[in-house]
Amino acid sequence: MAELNIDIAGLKLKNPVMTASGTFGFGVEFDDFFDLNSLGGFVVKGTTLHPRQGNAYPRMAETPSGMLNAVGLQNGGVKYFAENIYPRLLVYNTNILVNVSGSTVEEYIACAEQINELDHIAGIELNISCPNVKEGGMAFGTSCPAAEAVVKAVRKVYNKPLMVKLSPNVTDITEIALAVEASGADSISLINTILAMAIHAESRKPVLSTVTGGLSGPAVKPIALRMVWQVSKSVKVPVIGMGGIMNATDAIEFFLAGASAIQVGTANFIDPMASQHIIAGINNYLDRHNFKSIKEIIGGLQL
Amino acid sequence: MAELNIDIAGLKLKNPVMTASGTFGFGVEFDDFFDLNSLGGFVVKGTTLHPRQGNAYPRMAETPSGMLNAVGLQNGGVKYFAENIYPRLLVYNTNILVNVSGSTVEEYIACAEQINELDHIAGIELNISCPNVKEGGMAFGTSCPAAEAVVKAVRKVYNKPLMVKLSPNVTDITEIALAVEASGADSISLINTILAMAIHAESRKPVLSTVTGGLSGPAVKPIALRMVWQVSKSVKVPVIGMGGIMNATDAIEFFLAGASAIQVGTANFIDPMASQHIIAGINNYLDRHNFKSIKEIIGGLQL
Amino acid sequence: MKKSVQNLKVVSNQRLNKDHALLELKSEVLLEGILPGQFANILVDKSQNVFLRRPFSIFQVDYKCNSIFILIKGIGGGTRALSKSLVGETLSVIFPLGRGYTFPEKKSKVLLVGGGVGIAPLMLLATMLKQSNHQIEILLGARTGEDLVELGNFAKYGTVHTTTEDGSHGTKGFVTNHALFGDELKSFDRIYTCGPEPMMKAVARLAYQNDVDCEVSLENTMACGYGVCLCCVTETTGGHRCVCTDGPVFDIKQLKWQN
Amino acid sequence: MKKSVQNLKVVSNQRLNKDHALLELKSEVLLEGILPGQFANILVDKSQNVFLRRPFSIFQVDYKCNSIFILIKGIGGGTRALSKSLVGETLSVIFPLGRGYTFPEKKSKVLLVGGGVGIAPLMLLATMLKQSNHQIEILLGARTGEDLVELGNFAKYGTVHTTTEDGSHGTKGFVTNHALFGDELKSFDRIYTCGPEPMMKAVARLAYQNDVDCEVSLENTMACGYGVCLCCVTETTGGHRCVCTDGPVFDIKQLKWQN
Ligand SMILES: Cc1cc2nc3c(=O)[nH]c(=O)nc-3n(C[C@H](O)[C@H](O)[C@H](O)COP(=O)(O)OP(=O)(O)OC[C@H]3O[C@@H](n4cnc5c(N)ncnc54)[C@H](O)[C@@H]3O)c2cc1C
Ligand SMILES: Cc1cc2nc3c(=O)[nH]c(=O)nc-3n(C[C@H](O)[C@H](O)[C@H](O)COP(=O)(O)OP(=O)(O)OC[C@H]3O[C@@H](n4cnc5c(N)ncnc54)[C@H](O)[C@@H]3O)c2cc1C
Ligand SMILES: Cc1cc2nc3c(=O)[nH]c(=O)nc-3n(C[C@H](O)[C@H](O)[C@H](O)COP(=O)(O)O)c2cc1C
Ligand SMILES: Cc1cc2nc3c(=O)[nH]c(=O)nc-3n(C[C@H](O)[C@H](O)[C@H](O)COP(=O)(O)O)c2cc1C
Ligand code: FES
Ligand code: FES
Repeated sequence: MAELNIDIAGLKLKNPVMTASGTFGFGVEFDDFFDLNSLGGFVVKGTTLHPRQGNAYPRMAETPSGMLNAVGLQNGGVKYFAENIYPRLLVYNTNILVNVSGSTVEEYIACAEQINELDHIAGIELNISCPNVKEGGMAFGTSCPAAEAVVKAVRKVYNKPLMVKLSPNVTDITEIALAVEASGADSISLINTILAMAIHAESRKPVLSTVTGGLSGPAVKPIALRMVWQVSKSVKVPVIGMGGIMNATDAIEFFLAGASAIQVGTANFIDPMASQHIIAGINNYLDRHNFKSIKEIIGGLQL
Repeated sequence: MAELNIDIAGLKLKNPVMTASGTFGFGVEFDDFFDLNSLGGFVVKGTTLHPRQGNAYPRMAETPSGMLNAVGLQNGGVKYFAENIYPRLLVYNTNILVNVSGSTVEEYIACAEQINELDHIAGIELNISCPNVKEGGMAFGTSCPAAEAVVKAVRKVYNKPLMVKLSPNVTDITEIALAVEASGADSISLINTILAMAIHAESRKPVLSTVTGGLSGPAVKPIALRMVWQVSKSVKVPVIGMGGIMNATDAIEFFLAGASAIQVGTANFIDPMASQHIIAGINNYLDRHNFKSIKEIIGGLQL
Repeated sequence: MKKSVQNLKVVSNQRLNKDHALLELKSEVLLEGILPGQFANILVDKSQNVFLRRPFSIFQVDYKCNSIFILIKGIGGGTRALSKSLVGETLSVIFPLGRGYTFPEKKSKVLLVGGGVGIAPLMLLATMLKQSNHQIEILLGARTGEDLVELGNFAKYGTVHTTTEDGSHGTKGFVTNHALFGDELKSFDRIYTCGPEPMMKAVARLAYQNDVDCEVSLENTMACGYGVCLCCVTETTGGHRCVCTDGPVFDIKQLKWQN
Repeated sequence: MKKSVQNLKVVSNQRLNKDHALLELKSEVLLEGILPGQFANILVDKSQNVFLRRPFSIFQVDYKCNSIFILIKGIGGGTRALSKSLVGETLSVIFPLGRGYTFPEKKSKVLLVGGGVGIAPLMLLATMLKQSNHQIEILLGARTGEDLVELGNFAKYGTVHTTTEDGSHGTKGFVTNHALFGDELKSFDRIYTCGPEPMMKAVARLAYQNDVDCEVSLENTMACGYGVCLCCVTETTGGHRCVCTDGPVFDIKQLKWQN
């Protein structure tokens, strides 16, 4: 049994497998399936200052080896989260992160301040990359000045680990990563979904109510892997990789590319046990290759 | 039988189905499979001023619903093309375009000048988007000033239809499209491949000799469709859509999104007859829906 | 029963007509208390173009054999591949999912209205309503007589009526053209329906007009099936609700379907 | 024979051992003049993780039954799915592709060296060499005796020798440890080989040293299989050449394998 524990800039993970925001509900929905404490951590749903109804149905389109979503950050708002969801999370003994979004810097700040009060929340994953909301969202993640502004502002009010989640919808992801690092991010997670579109040929209508949505799943894995590699070579803070990870082999690829931890997203829909199989598979890989610790393969790509 | 012919800024296509550069050789390789004159047109291999050996093997990686390539524009150079390939193309009665690449603006110009001499070549597809070469290539397609410079320069020396092929590896594809249109492009084709990466977990090595390569195939279709939609709403010149088109339904989606013609790429590898099935399927769709001409569905997405 | 991911063995696959198949899937885990309207989310691993699981109503439960039945109508890649499952194969199934139909508290006269493959959840419903001795009328609609399946089994639980669009079986027209939707409708305590959305909306409208309770089972597209992706929402009086966890069965009063 | 995309019917699927299967595929189009070393590119439509076709040597041709045989070793998603093909199914196959082995002009003594599933192109080669009355020695290597298949059929065309890594059949070691690669090697006019690249390189080195002609069949990964994607190149004396059209068979003099 190799060592799986890893420290992500203050977040102590028992293993490098987390689950991704928007694909894991508030965690509690998985109680029937497995013991959540087996995870390195999980990131709960995108949370905003004010409640959001999200976008109209249909919000989902299946695509080759992937899917589009246009949920649009449906959530009860941070107050609702603190009062109604947070108490239910106290039973878990793993790292719980809240994924925070906003339309303005002020909203991000106000939301982060409230989460700062929640002792059992290990950190924030700052979502500057959601393609499914009209204002803000992705815009913060596609320009360096905007990314800097929001990260700096949140950094001021939030004392615990701050993970910043990048948008892949950019010409040069390393630029944004460097900007975010310089602005106080403790770690960087990527990728969020890729802006995409589906059309129903027979009805000649867009499949999604919002016309465009975010692509996730195995289809994006090669793109995510490339970006994780580029970013982890550019920044010093730890990188958390995601995008189409379905099994342990995929996860290993991300570690080799430079990720210190990974998040399992869309795979949860195909198999709610995916994260469990991935943890077991990573263990198996390390043993087979005689590695003593996950740390030995992080960035271990042989060029 | 609906009308399939369409005029793409001077290119008269008997139907809107072309085949994509780098996936169709010089066309002649398909003689065994079908009559090339059935196509609206075809784009031959990426051609450069000087001969290029391309990248070392391995140059290909299979990915979920797609593939990476890192061919790196292996070709004999424009002179070799003019002397050895061009004569063999004279027998075809369809639009043949040459896909032109270069490392410098001067190379683009010199290459375009030589193609300008070849009467039987209907147009140039200017590749400012190849992710698989060290210099130039994609760099021209990811910044507006660079794109403008190369398009303007080639426009000056090339008198026939000039199609400019965009890179999807950008934050805002419409910016580049507008720049290219303003610089004299007669039409815009997109998307080229998306920069991506594959790792072999067991050997801990990159699959490609070049580490990164270009992603194509159905995996990218939702991204391509989104970009074609964005671009066709922004520019006035005709748009030629491609990216993961495998069958007539996919093609119809691109027409609805605003493409005036489409190119079939990776699908040729899975089924050399793909373009033929697509032409038949478009016909069938138009008939079933009582459209008299392909023109009726271009940009026909109902919002 | 707690939801779980199970590998269920295909113990039989009966082809009912050109596009309907009935699968029997045996579980290793003891089945208990599955409610009508609950569904199973099934992985399709033999079709290249299918990525997500496909949801199917639990058509019937055989607690003696510890198996569930799934009625599949082949309409696309996923359903066609599953309808060709071979006996002996295993399928990865997440079940039971969602909230089922509710039962009337007192002895009632109920109308079950199924359209197309929407008849699927009604078989288990009819079975369980019959066990509580409710008076059951069953109205099944389809395009043609050939598309009507399992009429014999439905007849075990109540009086079966049919409508077909081409008139080849029962009343010609849609389900709402049937005489049951005339004056008699008021005599029912509750209507249960499942089928194409336009049909359910028409049924709901008439239920409203006649002040009859009515529960519908929605078929929104789903990514997860257990409440974590928020993709399957429907507009309710309480805002967006997930069809997979707050439904698929809804009381029409919860939905904004009045008009 | 002109290359084409055909739907071939699986007329038999024989399991040879735990991971090898032999498929017989029947064509509707008259087969003619298929050369040993030519290959077929087969679509895998029942495996979710396979996108591209998979190339396989044409193992044997039965012109009477108008069928080709494909020997498949299951190593990944594509080969495993194909090795489970059911009799009666059709497979989409592009063939015949590539340049095959060349034949000696005069009556010769030839050595066929196959490693693992690299024996596949050698069966048709042996068949055709035998028809021209060449003297044929066949050396087949594998990990264990159980991995050696079709020895009986090879024996029809020449003297069969074997090596296994664990010594369970024939000489213990690699093919190049066999006595045939000793002094006797010089007595051969030509060596034909196919197998894992390190094996072929070892064979080629000894062929060079002993000045024996040698043709190898490469197995580079392919996207198209017919010369349009330029993905399958190998370094040759004439620069990058496509294995799918300029090969898969190359004379070692064309390759940069001297050391
Ligand atoms: C809770 C629930 C229970 C169900 N129970 C059953 C059942 O018991 N038996 C059964 O046969 N089917 C049932 N369905 C429907 C079944 O899940 C779909 O037919 C199936 O997902 C289609 O998959 P496919 O791959 O065959 O078709 P696809 O290729 O995915 O789709 C084929 C066509 O149908 C359209 N389509 C598919 N699903 C929907 C949808 N939900 N809404 C609108 N358009 C759609 C697509 O846009 C496409 O045009 C149920 C659905 C739900 C949500
Ligand atoms: C011209 C030619 C003829 C062939 N003839 C036969 C034959 O007759 N019978 C037969 O069984 N096989 C033959 N092969 C090999 C066969 O094509 C591969 O085994 C097959 O493509 C693997 O597909 P898969 O989906 O099962 O495995 P994959 O899942 O694609 O691969 C499994 C593992 O093998 C590795 N791998 C696969 N192919 C290659 C390769 N070409 N080079 C290096 N590593 C590779 C992958 O990286 C992976 O680790 C031939 C190949 C070529 C090019
Ligand atoms: C249905 C759905 C909802 C999502 N919601 C969020 C969200 O609220 N916040 C966020 O940062 N990312 C969200 N994501 C993105 C994922 O967390 C993840 O970044 C992305 O899906 C790529 O990983 P994957 O391919 O493994 O799913 C969502 C993804 C999906 C599919
Ligand atoms: C093997 C390969 C080689 C390619 N070579 C070129 C090229 O030389 N020039 C070019 O503009 N595009 C090239 N492309 C990109 C395609 O023309 C096309 O833009 C891209 O593959 C997306 O379409 P598809 O998904 O239908 O393949 C190549 C693509 C592949 C797969
Ligand atoms: S399908 Fe995911 S929440 Fe309902
Ligand atoms: S595999 Fe495409 S050129 Fe050889």
